[in-house]
Amino acid sequence: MSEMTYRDALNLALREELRRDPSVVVWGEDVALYEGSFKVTRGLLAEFGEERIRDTPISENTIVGVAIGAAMGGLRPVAELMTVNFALLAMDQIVNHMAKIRSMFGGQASLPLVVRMPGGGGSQLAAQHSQSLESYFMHCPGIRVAYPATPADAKGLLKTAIRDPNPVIFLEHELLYNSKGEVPDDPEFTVPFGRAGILRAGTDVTIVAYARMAVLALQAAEALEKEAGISCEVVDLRTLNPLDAETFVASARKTGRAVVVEECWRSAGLGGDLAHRIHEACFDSLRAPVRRVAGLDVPMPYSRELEKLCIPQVESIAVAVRDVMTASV
Amino acid sequence: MSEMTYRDALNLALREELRRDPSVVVWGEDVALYEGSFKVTRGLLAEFGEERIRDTPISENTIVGVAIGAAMGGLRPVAELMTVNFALLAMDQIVNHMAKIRSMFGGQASLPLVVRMPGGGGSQLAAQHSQSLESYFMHCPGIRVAYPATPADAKGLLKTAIRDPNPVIFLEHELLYNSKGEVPDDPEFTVPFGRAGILRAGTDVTIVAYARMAVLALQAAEALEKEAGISCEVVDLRTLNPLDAETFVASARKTGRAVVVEECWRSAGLGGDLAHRIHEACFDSLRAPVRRVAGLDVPMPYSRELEKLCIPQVESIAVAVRDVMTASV
Amino acid sequence: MEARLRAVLPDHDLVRLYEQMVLSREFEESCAEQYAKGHITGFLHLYSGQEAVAAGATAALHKDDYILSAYREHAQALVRGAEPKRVMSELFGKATGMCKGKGGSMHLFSAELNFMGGYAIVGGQLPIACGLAFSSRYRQEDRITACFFGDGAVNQGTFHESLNWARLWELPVLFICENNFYGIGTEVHRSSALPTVHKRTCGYDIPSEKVDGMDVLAVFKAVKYAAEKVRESGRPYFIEALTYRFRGHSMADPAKYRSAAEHEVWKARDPIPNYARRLLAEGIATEAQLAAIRDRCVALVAEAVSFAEASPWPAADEVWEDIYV
Amino acid sequence: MEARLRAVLPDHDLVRLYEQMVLSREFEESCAEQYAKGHITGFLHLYSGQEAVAAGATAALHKDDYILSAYREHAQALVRGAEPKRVMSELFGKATGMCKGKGGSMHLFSAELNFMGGYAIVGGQLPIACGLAFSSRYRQEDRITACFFGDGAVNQGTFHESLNWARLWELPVLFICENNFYGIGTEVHRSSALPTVHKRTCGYDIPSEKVDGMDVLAVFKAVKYAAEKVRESGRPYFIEALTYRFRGHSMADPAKYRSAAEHEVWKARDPIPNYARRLLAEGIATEAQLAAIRDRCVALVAEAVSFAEASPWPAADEVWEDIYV
Ligand SMILES: Cc1ncc(C[n+]2csc(CCOP(=O)(O)OP(=O)(O)O)c2C)c(N)n1
Ligand SMILES: Cc1ncc(C[n+]2csc(CCOP(=O)(O)OP(=O)(O)O)c2C)c(N)n1
Ligand SMILES: [Mg+2]
Ligand SMILES: [Mg+2]
Repeated sequence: MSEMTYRDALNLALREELRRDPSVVVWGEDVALYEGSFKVTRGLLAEFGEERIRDTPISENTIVGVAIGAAMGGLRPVAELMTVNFALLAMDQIVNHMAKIRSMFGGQASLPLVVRMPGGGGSQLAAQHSQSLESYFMHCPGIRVAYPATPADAKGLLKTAIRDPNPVIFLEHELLYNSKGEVPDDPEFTVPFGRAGILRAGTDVTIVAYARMAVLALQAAEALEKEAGISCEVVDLRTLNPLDAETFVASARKTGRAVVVEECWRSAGLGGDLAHRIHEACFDSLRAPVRRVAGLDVPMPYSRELEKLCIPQVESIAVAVRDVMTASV
Repeated sequence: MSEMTYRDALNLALREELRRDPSVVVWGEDVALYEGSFKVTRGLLAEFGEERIRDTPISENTIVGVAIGAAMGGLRPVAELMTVNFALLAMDQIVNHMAKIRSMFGGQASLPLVVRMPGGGGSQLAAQHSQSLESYFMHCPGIRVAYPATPADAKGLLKTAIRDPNPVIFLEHELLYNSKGEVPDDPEFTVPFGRAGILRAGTDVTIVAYARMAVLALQAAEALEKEAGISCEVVDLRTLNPLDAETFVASARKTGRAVVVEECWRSAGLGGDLAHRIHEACFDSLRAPVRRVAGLDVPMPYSRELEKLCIPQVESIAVAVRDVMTASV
Repeated sequence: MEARLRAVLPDHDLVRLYEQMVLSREFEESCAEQYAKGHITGFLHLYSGQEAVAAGATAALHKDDYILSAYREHAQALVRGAEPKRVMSELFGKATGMCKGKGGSMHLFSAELNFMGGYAIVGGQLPIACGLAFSSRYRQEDRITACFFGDGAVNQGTFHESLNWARLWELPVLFICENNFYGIGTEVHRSSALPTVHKRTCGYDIPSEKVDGMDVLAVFKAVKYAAEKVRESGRPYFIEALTYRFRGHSMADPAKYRSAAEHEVWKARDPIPNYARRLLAEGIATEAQLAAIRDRCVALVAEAVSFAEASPWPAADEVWEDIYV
Repeated sequence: MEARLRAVLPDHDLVRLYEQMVLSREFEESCAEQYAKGHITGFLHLYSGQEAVAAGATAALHKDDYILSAYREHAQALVRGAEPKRVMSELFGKATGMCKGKGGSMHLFSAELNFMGGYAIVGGQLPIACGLAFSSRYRQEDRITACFFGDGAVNQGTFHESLNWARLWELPVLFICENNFYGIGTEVHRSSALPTVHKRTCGYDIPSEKVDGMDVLAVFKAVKYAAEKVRESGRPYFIEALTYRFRGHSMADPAKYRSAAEHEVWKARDPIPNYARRLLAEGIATEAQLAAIRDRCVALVAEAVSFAEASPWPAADEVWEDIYV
């Protein structure tokens, strides 16, 4: 175990996989010489050279398309889109191609590729640079979607993503890059897809979250325990596809109460789907309706005083938990 | 009232608005000389001429972007994307621009534009041409989303969309183009946004649906009444944004049971959101968990024998209704 | 202008080109019938008229070169070696189809034949072709990637991004634009600011040329030359083949936007009878031999239809297969 | 090569160009300070070094011509007439900002000034510019649209689609590429197959030329000529202004990818002192006058900062405003 940041854990995962497998290649805007906009690819060009670590033009749809072709040709590309917002320029290659090629060609092709993208709001980057688009990816069969909350998961999930024979959308939260945690040193350490983590066991209420929202949920849970004696179980989804519904459904069945937290917009967001799964599976055991805490349905305003109202915060999660605790049946 | 098809109703709406307001312009791939891939724009070039009815290159992102600019400049463009599948090439202009411009510029611009797109599955067009992307649009604040089920709504909602000062995504279902119904002749007839329609009153169970799914839900309801004496209330959403939750929530509160039907993929689809709203608002009055009928989470296979398994059918809706009727509390 | 055929290829290969064009034509015309009968559903885009491009270009490539195309790709799969019965069965949506009935007309694929797919999003295959070419270069394979697309695709963002990328990264891609002058009902000069398609490569420093796409030997020679250039230099090359589709865009299109006169001019340039005349004139084949070839192709296609008809539908649980590995 | 200044513009306008460049520079350098203090947050892309492009180009346009730009647009808004205090206040995220604090540094806008916005998606403003130009032509207004973008934007699909579209529909758009040789850390020749940006218009039949973007008069003249061409012909024109940003891409970028030597060469070409020398040499202004201008600009910027500091935050319920009409 070593303590390191989420950023360094991702960097280490890339490095280890590049060392292990010569078919792994990395490209994206400014990932090589500039070492990445968020420095996740620091040192890779120096270690692995220009043929494997490549800068690209600002052509997002083609960044993904070239990775698809290279994967069809037997490589394992790890493409970076500088942020998830620019994935909107690549939806054609992601949704129309990456997610469908295997299936529409009757299983004759496999696409072992990863598309990494930092995302999420909270840094006053305004409407075009603050989006949380995880629901778009989860709402597209044919691709895997991972979104780590901790440095250990960042490393373990990215390694799994690179080794996975399926195309993977790998989301990273910009505000987690500097977060620190213990990370296993073993180069064979991986974190399996489709297995949610229980960040904290509890008995009164289940909080289902992912990525930065899981981190905030944990903070809310700790405060609630201390301040109000409410015992929250915090489930971190880790991957949105495959989705480990069993874990959070079992937890909600046990606690009888649940709060679903998502950073993305509320309307038609993934949180409704999660809430419904709990509702459907725990209909008889739920003691209050599932509560959703979600991003506001607005284009993100720049001003920090407005922005903070638009993204779930520790306090808004705590309010929802208190709410679901007092809702009587 | 005149009987006409959904296609002709749309055509009439365009024609009437083009006549009424010289700032209305229409463009898209093959909408002019070819009169539209689905012939919705038939006769428009002949009546309104080349400056107003224009063919475009196959450049979807720019089709939308040019419409945005023209709307900022004071026109009322009605752009067509040949099918919703190609909207994936235009997500940048739709989500990053059309939905955000007003808000990020502090309300200084308004974008009275409509982007029409036929969509939906069921014609054996395979994975890249059979998508139902309504959840993507509903999950994007800043744009209105309409999706008519009947010829009258097709006309009335399209006219409202063209007159609306906001950007509107206007979805049309390819399999409804030939459906017929009575349509008001009054050129001032419009259908307001944000008001769901009750296609059929009932007392036992509420079915919430939209577009072709509402049509199938109605057929299922009629069969269920006849075959099993089950009385279904069928709510057609008409617009997904604004969403008239009040109407379907009130209906579910009354019936105590609800089925939500969506053509799009199940995971992170809009159906979860609708189901959760019912669940949350009717927690005490629901007699069974809300059931979802949704498209399967698979890229659409071509073969008609497989395709029909992937899209909700009258039978699968009926099964869900029977299911929710027998689920005991 | 016409070179003597024998100067280009041995007799056997010359005759084979004829056979491939005839097979393509027969296959397409049979598809039209099967569509009318309701056996083929969905969109159906036929290649009749353009056969010289697929046949000539494919013959000029190595067997392990990758090929990608759009949705009008039956002939491209056939001349690459796909069995007519497995293509027809795919079009019927049957389990024995080359993609198990999951792809249909627009999505033929054969890993075995290095036929890397038909794509139905205009321009979608171009970046993918670049990626395949990168994988070959990365592994130092002596393999190039040929990417077919239509004149309508040249205004997509992906066209621009891919051409720039291919030249910048020095990728062995041969871009082949089949300019049949229409994207559905829109004529090239109404969609492209510079309607001379191959000249659009000037912005990317990619060499390009145009070729008569109704002349199979001309296509063969041009692609042969271009493919060698790509293979030697490791850089992209661009060919525009001028051609014509004799039918509408798809079965739904009566093609009223084209004049009868225009159609007649192109019909007179039908690549198949014209090539037959040259084979006869130069004594490469006899009337009887050509008739035998036609008969063989007709029989093959009839057999393909019977095979498709007799094949089972995919099993219901196939719906969940082939999505994830 | 240098023409005499007075041959181009009257003294008053020549001095005004100086003032605008100085104001731009002072404003940007003040932003850097305010960012360091945490008053400005988010991304901050400064324009220092490129002032001659915004000032020269804007002076050559009519007041009702539309202007669009990317995210490095403070100076473009200022020279168009935006009040420094309303720009600074926007950067602070305050209610008095020109977009009520909702846009921030990357999204300045003024309907009144026909400044149609700063956009933060590389290449996103190009199609929108075409649409604005269409609206002007449709209403037979004598107005053109000027669209600024960087060298990094030329490889986006929207660049290609927009240039093709503008020429095809004959739209009065003036494309102005500010080539500062880098897109973040990537030098032009590493992202563009044809690094001579203005030559890329060959595929669209759009005339283009390059201009020294460090010389405000050269930019003025080139844009003046181009704008007239666009206005007369109703067709697009393309200008590449060669320039340099003295700072990193954004405040987060130490710009280690550029050599000190390169930086020095460009620093010596700083558009402001060089222009000042010409004004003095040709007797258009005195040292004292220029010093007074600088003082005025410094004061204006200081006032803008005080205004921004003193301004209130937007009210919480603003979060729901300005989304729908
Ligand atoms: C991105 C996208 N936009 C629109 C379409 C609809 N469409 C299908 S084919 C076609 C025309 C393409 O013309 P061209 O590239 O010349 O090919 P051809 O049909 O002539 O072989 C269009 C617009 C599509 N499939 N994909
Ligand atoms: C579509 C998109 N991709 C990537 C980015 C991230 N990004 C912001 S600025 C930039 C470089 C743009 O360079 P250039 O166009 O030359 O403008 P400059 O910054 O030099 O003014 C990049 C890649 C973005 N904002 N939008
Ligand atoms: Mg064509
Ligand atoms: Mg630049």
